[in-house]
Order: sequence, then structure tokens, then C-alpha cells
Amino acid sequence: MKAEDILSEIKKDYVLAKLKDGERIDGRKFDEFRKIEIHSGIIQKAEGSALVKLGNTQVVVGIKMQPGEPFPDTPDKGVIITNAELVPLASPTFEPGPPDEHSVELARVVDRGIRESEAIDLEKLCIEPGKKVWIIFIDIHAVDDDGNLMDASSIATISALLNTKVPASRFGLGEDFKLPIRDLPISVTSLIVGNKYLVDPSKDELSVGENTLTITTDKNDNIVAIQKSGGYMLSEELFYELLDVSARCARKIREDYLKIII
Amino acid sequence: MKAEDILSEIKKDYVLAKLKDGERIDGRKFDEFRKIEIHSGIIQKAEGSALVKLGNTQVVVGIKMQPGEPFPDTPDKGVIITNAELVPLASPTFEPGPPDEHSVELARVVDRGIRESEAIDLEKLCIEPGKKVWIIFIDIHAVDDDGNLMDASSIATISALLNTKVPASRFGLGEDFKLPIRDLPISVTSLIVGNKYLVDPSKDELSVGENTLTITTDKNDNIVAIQKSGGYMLSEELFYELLDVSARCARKIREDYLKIII
Amino acid sequence: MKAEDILSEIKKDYVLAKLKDGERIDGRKFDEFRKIEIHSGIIQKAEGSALVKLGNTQVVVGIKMQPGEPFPDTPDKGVIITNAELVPLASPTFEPGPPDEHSVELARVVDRGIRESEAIDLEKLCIEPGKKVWIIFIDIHAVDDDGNLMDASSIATISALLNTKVPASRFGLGEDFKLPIRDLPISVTSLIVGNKYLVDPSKDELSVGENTLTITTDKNDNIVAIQKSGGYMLSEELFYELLDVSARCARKIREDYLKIII
Amino acid sequence: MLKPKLIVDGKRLDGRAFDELRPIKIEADVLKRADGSCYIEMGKNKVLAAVYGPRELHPRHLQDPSKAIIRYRYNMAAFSVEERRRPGPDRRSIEISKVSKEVFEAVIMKELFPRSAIDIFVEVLQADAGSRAAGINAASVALIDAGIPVKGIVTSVAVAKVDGQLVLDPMKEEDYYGEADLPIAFLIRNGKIESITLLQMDGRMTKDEIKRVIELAKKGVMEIYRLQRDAIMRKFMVEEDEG
Amino acid sequence: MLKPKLIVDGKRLDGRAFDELRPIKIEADVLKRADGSCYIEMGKNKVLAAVYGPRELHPRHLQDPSKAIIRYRYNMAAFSVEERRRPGPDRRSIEISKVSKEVFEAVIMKELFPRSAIDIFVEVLQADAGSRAAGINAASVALIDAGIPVKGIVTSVAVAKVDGQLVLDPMKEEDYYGEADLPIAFLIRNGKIESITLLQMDGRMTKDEIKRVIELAKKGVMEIYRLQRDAIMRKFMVEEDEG
Amino acid sequence: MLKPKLIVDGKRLDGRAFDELRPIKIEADVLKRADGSCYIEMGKNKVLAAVYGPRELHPRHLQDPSKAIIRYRYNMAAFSVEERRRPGPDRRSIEISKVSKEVFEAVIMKELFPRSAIDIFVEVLQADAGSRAAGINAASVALIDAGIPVKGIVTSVAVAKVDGQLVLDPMKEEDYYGEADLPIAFLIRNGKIESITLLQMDGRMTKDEIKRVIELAKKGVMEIYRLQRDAIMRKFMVEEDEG
Repeated sequence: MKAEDILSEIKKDYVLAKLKDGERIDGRKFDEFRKIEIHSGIIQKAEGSALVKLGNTQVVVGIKMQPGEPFPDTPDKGVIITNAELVPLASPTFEPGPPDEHSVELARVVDRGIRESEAIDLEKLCIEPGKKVWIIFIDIHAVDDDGNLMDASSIATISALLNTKVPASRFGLGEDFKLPIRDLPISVTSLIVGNKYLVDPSKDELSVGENTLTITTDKNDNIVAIQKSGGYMLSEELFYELLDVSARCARKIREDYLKIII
Repeated sequence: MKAEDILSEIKKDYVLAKLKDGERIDGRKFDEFRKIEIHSGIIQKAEGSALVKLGNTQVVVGIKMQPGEPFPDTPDKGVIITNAELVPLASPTFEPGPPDEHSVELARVVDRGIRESEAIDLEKLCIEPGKKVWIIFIDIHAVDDDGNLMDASSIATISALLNTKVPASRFGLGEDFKLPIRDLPISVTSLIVGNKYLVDPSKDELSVGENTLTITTDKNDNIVAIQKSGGYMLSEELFYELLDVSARCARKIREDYLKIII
Repeated sequence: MKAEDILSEIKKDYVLAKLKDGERIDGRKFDEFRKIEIHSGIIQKAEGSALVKLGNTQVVVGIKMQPGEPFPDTPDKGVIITNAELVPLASPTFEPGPPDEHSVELARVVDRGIRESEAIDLEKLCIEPGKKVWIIFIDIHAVDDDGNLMDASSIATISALLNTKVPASRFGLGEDFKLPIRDLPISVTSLIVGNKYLVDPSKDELSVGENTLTITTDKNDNIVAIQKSGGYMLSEELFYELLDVSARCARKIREDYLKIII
Repeated sequence: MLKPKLIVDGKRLDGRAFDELRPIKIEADVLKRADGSCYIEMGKNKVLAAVYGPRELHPRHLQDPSKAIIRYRYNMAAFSVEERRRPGPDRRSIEISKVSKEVFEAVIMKELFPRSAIDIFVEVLQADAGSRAAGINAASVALIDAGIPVKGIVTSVAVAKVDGQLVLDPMKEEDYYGEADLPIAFLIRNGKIESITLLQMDGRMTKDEIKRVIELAKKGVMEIYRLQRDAIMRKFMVEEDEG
Repeated sequence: MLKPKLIVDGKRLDGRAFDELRPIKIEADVLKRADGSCYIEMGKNKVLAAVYGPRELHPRHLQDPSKAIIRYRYNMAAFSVEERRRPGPDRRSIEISKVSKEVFEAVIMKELFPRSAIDIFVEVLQADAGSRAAGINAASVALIDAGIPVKGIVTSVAVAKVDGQLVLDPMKEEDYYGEADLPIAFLIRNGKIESITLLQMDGRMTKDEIKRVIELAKKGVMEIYRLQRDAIMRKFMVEEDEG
Repeated sequence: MLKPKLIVDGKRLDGRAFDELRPIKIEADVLKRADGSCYIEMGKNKVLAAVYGPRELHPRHLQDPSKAIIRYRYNMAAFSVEERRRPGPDRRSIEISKVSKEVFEAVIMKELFPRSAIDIFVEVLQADAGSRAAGINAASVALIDAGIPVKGIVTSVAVAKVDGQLVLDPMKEEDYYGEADLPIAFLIRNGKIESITLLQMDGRMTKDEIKRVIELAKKGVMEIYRLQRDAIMRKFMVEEDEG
């Protein structure tokens, strides 16, 4: 057995022992997020950007925009392209190379939150119907994975979109304007351990098994995306409970960190 | 030695012992194909399709068509693009990933049969000379490899082409019409064992070594494609004999299964 | 320890022992190149070409040209694209596959020599400003790596460019004309062993460690490219000495082999 | 493209009731080379599943000394959709393969086969919304056909919200124009739904709607489960007849 | 493009008779690093072959405990054809590499070198129809230069049907506009043609024509074989002179 | 695009003197998961470096029984430059990774860790000329933060020739329109510059100019070196405070 496996085993036992006592290893409540820090606009060369720290987890999201062709079935709407890079700088387990299943899932779940909540008013990003619309590249760059990259990425993405300026003047398309944002989708990820949940799990907590449920809600508490991730069985009751928990946590994040009138 | 290697060794001995007695392990004659079943049109979303069963070997071929640019040196002819996927569902030895030498060879030999027999009247697939012609995508999807994917693919391909409708109306190019087919190339593959041959070899028979010769003939018994495959020495006499055998077998398949006036 | 490692160890000791006595294993002076042979125009299908032998090291460079789009920031200049293939035929250590760090470095250093010396008059390769210019593909094909592919490639590249005809007539763009060359950049690579240098190292010499310094100069002895390659420490004094040595060697090569009035 | 009306006179475009599945056909043991296999049609979806294993896993450093590694590959044939798709995995296939793999990680008794691999391959020959559910339903039968010990049968279906109405097992138009789509899979043991093994959603629904979705899905999977069971029964009865 | 007349006054475009080869130049032992090597020109084809091995094969699980693994890589330089080609293998190269590999699998005494690899690399510096044959001819000499035990020399050539006429060793125009092309390789032992090691064909020919093609090819390879033998002789005579 | 005047009234576009660095900010130990890390800003460059190791190297046949393998990956974020760049390594990144790796091969006491790997990862979040130097400066601090024995601190900077004038630490416009660019790194031990560990150049300069470039670079790196040292000091002082 390798040293790191033994360490992981010890952490797991500790998390489970605490859990039996109804506690989390860092003293948080079960529905409590770690401390959140949002640094908006840190990449001046991007149209929008944010560095989000969720405890020790850190994600940078950059938004780039350029004119391009619309999809044939939505000729009058802007296009969103979301990509996530789990670069090896961020974790000893990440490897260089094309996106693997983890980064694909991360990008797609974040993308669904933005897309399904209709957070961006894509109609306003049409330049010439059927010919030219704004393409929005959302690039998620994980830099420190101390657990729950999903929610860190979700918060960083909406934060970056909120400070995005459409670079119209650079392309001779009139004056720059703020990206029209009309909702604030927030994902909330819980670690599932038996019939218990731990919101915003840290890497140490995830040593018990990476079984999570992510629920994304919009500003009106509608559910806009769900993703069960991990090889485990989920009970219906816990799922329904987490629908409430997630909406509540998302509302709090929205109020505490994204106080913006939309 | 692994269990599967031992099993393969036993099969090989059995095939060779039978062969000494002038017999095949499944009782077929040396120039006899396994039972052929052709299910045409099974993929409604494709312009043409066929599932072919050759004994237990199963191949699905789907035909897709769309307008595109002609090759510069044949500005007034349609374009054929043939691709084969040996998906891991079909055999314990197939691996996921880009086409390897086996699937490339399969696609190219089938393609040559179609192309060199001029089975498709490509001139009739010109929409606007030099600018726009019909592109025909032939996609060969192996689903069960019990030996001789080559001939199963060849039969499935011509069967699929025979039920292909050119989707002109979908692209605003007039009425749909039947793909103009004017020949029925059929490949016949033989396993070579010393100076003997076994037509349409099964997987068990191929355990003696994957040394084959594929000869494709058109409806007038012309040879339109040959492919020696496998690291073995072929005698001239056997080759000449197989030219006859292959033409005979192909004729029978054409008559028994593809009774279509062309 | 593998046989090849032991052999390499023995070679290394021999090189170092000789070096102590102030000698090279093949009797060359420290600033002496191996015998150079240039065979120009050997690839008739290319617009320009050269095979260069540097001792036993052999490199073929082929030049292809075709009209294409200029870079947006140099709308009135031709485009240079340089690529190097270290094919496994050339060395037991080369592997098939996309360019690795060695071939990328080789291509980029040769490219910089050509580009920064402004050896090609790119303004004369503009066909229609902003729309169409000549694209020059420089393809470096290593065929025998007996050390110092860098300088062999550099000499082969300028030699190939010198016999390049712009194929204007093939593209209906007027008469063919000689590629306008106005400088003769030559790279000189030295192996660094402690505070000693060996110009144009052979493979055997490189067994002491592949620590090299490449300095490319133009016809006026200006330095146009430098590349330190290998994990070693270089002293300032040696670097300055090599600036002189490299310019001197390059001048000699230019005079001995590329006697062309520019 | 103009969105068509998807519900007309209380019926769906293909005439189905809101809680009605598309026609389903399931056949086990359809491939010779695979250790287990299954063919399924759910509406216009035509899907093959094959299971290989437990078998040796290469390279060795990927082996897990405590259990079998489960691999799942969801793949679409080039001709399976309207526009020819380029062969090879795209991002959608990668995600579907991941969540489907996790379904079976929870269900296969993988501790029985340390150091080995169990491979599940799903080939979509024709797709029409719901192909991931079809693949999971077929894979579940193929696993049993392969004789691999499982905790129960997994059954999957999707529920969509279209024109404000929740509908079971959406076909392509409902999926494309609908307001929400929720694919789900359950573990069924002794004929009873035990727990959720796959759960995804995109669209926009209230908590209340989601609860109704789950109820609708449960109705659907019980019907599919019976067809899976029948297919398995038919296969083993044939074997006994032959035996 | 209009097809030109390929046969004029009973002669081919380059003045050759129907059964005449293009000029051939063969030189053995032209590369230092390779264990064996050969350079060949067949008409405008300019081709290098190198042999490395027998040598250790990595990763280990690819090793065959009973014999050497033969690998063959046919590769075209970017500048070898009219239009610059993008480096790396395309489908044509992959197929040629496969059938050429099989030629040498039949000919190398690979049982003598269990667990090892013998690598044959062919680089086409200039191509003009027949580069696969040129590569095989060069590889065969390179193998002997490398001292690898073989059952004989392999010699390859193509025969084409152009304007209804069978012609030996077609050049590019004949290959491009011709009605059929048949590349073939034979094992030659003690100066006698023994059997066929490579055989491919595309086009349209009768059985009778094919028999005549084979006869024509046999005439061609015997001439090439003599040049291969000479190249090998020259190399060993040089070595003796030097020794 | 017209080249702007880069030197006006003896000052550079951003008001700097010829021998003046851009503002620099260095912070050590900024990442939790990495064994060592560093964040640096040099002008508009924003760069993170992380060190992992010494750690086991897979696959085993890549291990060196006599020393650690050093790996270095320089990577630019998609949003780090004006036009969004496609993720993944391009030729420029591959070359920078190679020469940067070699810097640390010369400096890390790699003989102490046979069979293992030491990984250095550099992520450029924003680039503005000089990102390779920034990466090396950050990596050098990250190595010390990771406790990996080194022969000294490595410090890197570039010098450019613009409008005929040699200038220290060029920003993007100077790099783009300048006549020459020379990135260099030195090993600094006990506060003294000892030798050159990275050296590249493109452009056109005389020997004499290059000597002046080196002097200018030496002035620059000594200033950067002090900031690296301070960052390391701050980090260890914090640890002592906490300890």
C-alpha cells in the first residue's frame, strides 16, 4: 500500500467518525459553504474574468468574445462555448492532455446552468440574423483543487459574465456594451455519504468517495440543472431534501456575493 | 500461456486435422459461404442502410448523402467517402480509438470494389459542375466479428447502396431519386492454408493464421479488386484457381441475394 | 546496465580523455566542421531542395510554394512555415508521431535564422496585398543523425532556398521567378564541455551530454539567432568567445560552399 | 425553425398519452463474440449493448487490487443521426459514458473480481432522444446475459416538460423543443424500485414539478423493467430448451 | 483534365516499350545510424529504407515470446509530391505499411529473435507511381545489409493497363489515367521466383489479362532482382577491400 | 499596422527608463495542493508556478536510476492573450517548456532523487511579453517553497533592441515591433551571478550590442532576485509566526 493511499484511508476514517457524531472535520454545518472570495476583472486582456476562492479551491474564469456564425437552428442568437481545463498545476491527479471525462462534465454542467437559466440574453447578441452573432467563450481554468471545483467554477463563471464588456468597437461594430445578464444561476454540490449530505465538500471530505449531487437553481429558485456524479445509489428522500438545501444555499450566495440588481 | 491462447491452439489443431481429411469444421464445402441474411433499410435516418449477417458475423452499413465540393480532377462526379469502424463491441480484440490498419484496409478494399466496378453512376450525382456534387458517405459499422468482416461489409455496402434515396428535396435540389447503381461488385475472401483455401472463413477457422486473399468481381466476372492480406506466401496456381472460385461465389451471391435488374 | 548504455559510457570516457589532451576523437580542430557536401535540386517535384551531408549526418530539405492568405499584421508579405521531421529512419532514438520538443526546436531555430536575417525578400512575394501572398513551406527531413542536425538543416535550408523557383505559372500568376534571397544565415552549433567547446559535434562526441549552443549569423557577421540547448551552465566568457568562433565558421561555410553573389 | 405545437387535444405528436412509453423491443444474447449482449428498440432508437469480462486489464498499473474496474463506452454510429456525424467520441458521448459507467459501478458486485475489467459497450445505430436510457436498459440485460453478478436490474427513462406538460419518454421533437428534460435510472430489486442510479436534468422546473417527474418516471421504468425481465427469461428458456 | 493518349505508335509517353522498366539505381549501406539501409531510384521515385534490429521491444506486453515482431513504416516526405502533403500517416500510407509489413513477416526468419522487434522504415523523398514497390525493393536490400536472416530476396513491381495495353512499371500518368494497376512482390530464392508475397489490384481486368500481368511482372522483377543483387555485392566487396 | 515610435524623448512608451523593469509582485506558497507554488506579476504578465515532487514516475521505463527526471510544462490559458487561443500546447509552448526545463535540470540536485519525477507547471493567466521569464522566476521560488534542493536561485529577464536602443524587460509593443529580443536566465548563488542557464535570441544585433545586452540583463536580474528572496523570506517568516 502506498503512503498516499494510507493517508487517504486515515482521512476517510476521520471524516466518517466525525460524521457519526454529526460533525464535519472543519466544523462547518452540513449546509454551509466554505469562505468565498470573488476577485472580478483580474484578467484585463479578457472581456470578463473572475478568480474565485472557495476555501482553498481556486478557479479562474475568463470570457472572450468575437463575432462568428450562429447555429443554423438559432440564427438570431449568440453562441456560448464553455470549456474547462483541469491543468496539472491544480492537483497531483490531473494530467496534461485533452479534456477528460471530469473536465468535460465540469464544463457541461456549468454550461447548462448558464444556458437553461437563460442568464445571458442571447437575442441581444445577434449582429446580423443568420450570418453573424457574438460568440462567447467561457474558459474555466482550475488552479487549485481543494474540492468542489464545480461550484467554484459556477460562481466564477457568473461573476466573470457579470463584468464582461462586449468588445464591439474592436470589431467595428459600434460601442462596447455590458453583456446583458438577466439571471444568476448558482450550482450547489453536495457530497453524499449514505443518507447524509455535506454541502461544498472539501478535498479531505471527498476522500470518503467522490459521490456528489449538483443542483443548480436560478434567482426564482427554479431548478435549471441537476447532475448526479459518482457510482452510488441516491434515495428519493435525500434528493428532495437537497432540492431545498441547494436552493437555500444558492440564494445565500447570490445575496452575499452577487448583490446586483437584475 | 493464457487460457485464451491455449483455446486458440486447440482450435487451430482441430481446423488443421479436419483440413487434412478434406473437411471444414462446420461441414461446409471449401467454396461455400455461410448463411447470408440481408436486412435492408433498417436505419430510417440514413439515406440507405443494410444489416448483413454472414453466419454469426454481423455488419451494419449506413449511407449518408449531402451536397459538397467535387475533387478538382473530377469536377462533374459525385464523391465517395468510405469509412469502417471496428468498434470494441464487435470483438474482444478491437479497441476504441482512431481507425487502425485493419479498419483502414477494410474500408479501402470495400471502397475499391465499389469505385473500380463503377457501381455508382457518379456522373448523375453532379449538381453543378466544378462546384457542387453529391457526397456519399459509406459508413461500415462492424457489430459482431465472427470472421470475414470483409465480405460481410462488401455485401452490406452494395445492399445499402441499392436502397439509397438521394435526399435532394431536403436540400432544395428537386425531387428525391434512387441512387443510380449499375453494377454489383462482390468480394470473396478465402483463408489460405498451405496450398488449400477456405472461402468465407469463420473466426474459428482463422485461428490457423489470418492469411487471406480477397478478390472482388463485377457482374461480368471482371476482377475489380484484389487484396492479399497476411504474412504468407501465395502460389501462382492457387491464385489463379481463386480467381475462378471467387467469380463463381460472387455470381451465386448476386443471384441468390441481390436479384435486381440493373 | 544495457549494452548500449555501456557503449555510450565508453565513448564518453574516450571523448573526455582526448579532450584533456586538447584533442577531438576524429582529429578535428575545435572550431572545425566535418566535411560538407551539398546536393542541390535533388527533389525535382519540389520548388527547391537540397541534400546536405555533414560528415555522416544527412538532411534533406524541400521547399514547396503555393498562394495563400497573408497574416493580418503583414498583409503585403509572403509567409514562411517551417517544419522538421525527425523520422525514425534517421536514428534509433527517434519515434514516429507528431513533432516532439526536439523537432519543434530544430524547426524553430532554423526558421529564426531565415526570418531574422531577412534572407528572403518577403515583400516580393506579395500577390495581392491583404489577400494573396506566396506561402513558403520549408520541410526539413532528417535522414541520418550522426550529430548536429541543427547546422546540417540550416545549411540545407538556405541551399534549398537558393535553388527555389517560385511556381507562378502553375497557378496562372505569370512567369516563374527565382526566390529572391538576400542573405545567407548560417548556424554554428558547439558542444559545451565544461569551459571547452567543440564546433559541429558528432554523435559520438555528443555522448558526453547534449549541451550545445547554436549561434546564427548573417553575411555581415550580425548575430540573428541564439539557442542554448541542454541542461547546463554556460559561462559568459565562453559565450563571448563562441560569438566570434561562430561568425568565423559561418563565414567560412558561406565562402566555401555558398559562393553566390547576393 | 418555428416550434410546433407539441400537445394537441391532450395528445402528443405521435398520439401517445402523457404517461405512455414509445413501443419497446428487447432481445438478449444477440451477439456471438461478446460475453453478454442485448438489442433494444425504444421508439426509433436502435441500440446494441455488449459486455466483455471480467477480463484482464492492461496496462497493469490501471488495475485495482480490491475490485474490478468498470468501463462504459457510449458510441454513436456515423449514420445514427440526421446529419452524418464524424466517428469518435464528442463531449456529449464522453459525459454520457461517464454517468452511465457510474450507474453500473453502483450495481455490479465488482469486489468479486479484483484486478480485472468489465467492459460495457453501447452502440447507437439510430438515435431519437432517449438513447442514453436505451443504452443503460440494454446494458443491464447484457450484464445478466454475461452472468455478471449485480444487485438488481437497472432501468432508465427520461421525462420531459413540453408545452407546460410533463410527458414520459420524450421523442426527438419533444426533447428538442421542450422546456426541460430529466433522464433518470433506478435500481430495481425483487420487482421494487430501490434507489436512483442516474440523475441529470436540464431545463427549468419547480421543485414540485420535479417530484411529479419522478413519479412519472417510476411508472415508466416499471413497464420497461417487465420487458427487460421477459427478454432475460426468453433467453434462458431457449437455453434450457437447447440444453 | 483531359486524359492524354498514353500509347503513341506502340510506345509509352516516356518512350518505353510495354515491358520496359524505368531506369533503376540501387545503393546499399547509405546511412550510418541504421543497422542496414538502401537507397533506390525507380524512375522519378527516390526512396530510402532503413532497418533497425533485432532490438528490444517496448512496452513489454507487445513482445511475442516465440518470434520477432516486424514493424514497417512507409512514410512520404511533405515535399515528395506535387502538392505539399501534411506530415504524418494518411489512410493510404497505413494500408501500404500493413501489406508491406506482411511481405517481410513471410520472409524474415523471425523465430530466431523471440521478444524482439525488427523495424523497417521507408521514407519516400520523391514519389511518382510505384513508391510502394520501390520501398519494398529497398527494404529487402536493407535487411540483408543489416545481416538479418531472410528466406530470399523480395522484389516488387507494378503492372498497369493503359489504353487497353498491359505495361510494366507504370509511371504517374499511366497510373493516374490507366484502367487498372496491380502491384505485386515475389520471393526470389537462388535466382528463381518462388511465390507471391504482395498482391493488390484495383481497376478492371479479365482473368486472362491478370495472368498476362503476372507474366509481365515476373519478367520485371527478375531484372530488378539482378540490380538488388549487384548492390549487395558492391557493398560487400567494398567491405572486403576495406577489411 | 504602422509601427509606432517606441522611444519618445528618451523614455519608453510606458514612461520607463531604458534600464527599468516593469512593476513586479511575487508571492510564494499560494496554492494548497501543490508541494510548492508561486504567483508572479511582471508588468501585465500574471503567472502561476507549481511544483510537485519528488514523486513516483509512471510508466516505470521512463525512470532514471541515477537521478530525478525534471518535467516542465509552460501553458497559456485560453483567455491569456488578446485573441482567444485554443487550449493545449502549440509549438511555441513546446519550445519554451523545453528550454525552461533545461534551466532547472542544471540547477536542481536531481541526483538526490533517483527514479523519481519533479514536475514544474507554469500557467500563464495573462501574457504580455516576458511570460517565459516570469514563469522561470516563479518556478524558481516554487521549488524553494517545495523544499527541493537547488544550487541557487534562477532569475530571468529579457532585453530588447527597439528603435536602435537596448531596453530592459520589454513589454508587448517593444517585443512586437522591436529589432531583437534576448531572453536570458542566470544562476544566482550567494547573491552573485554565476552563470547563464537560459539563452535565446532572435533579431539582429552585433557582438558588441549583445555584450551590452548581457550587462543590462544582469542589472535587471539582480533586482528581480531581491524580490524573489523577499517573497521566500516572507513565506518562511509567516510559517515561523504560525509555528
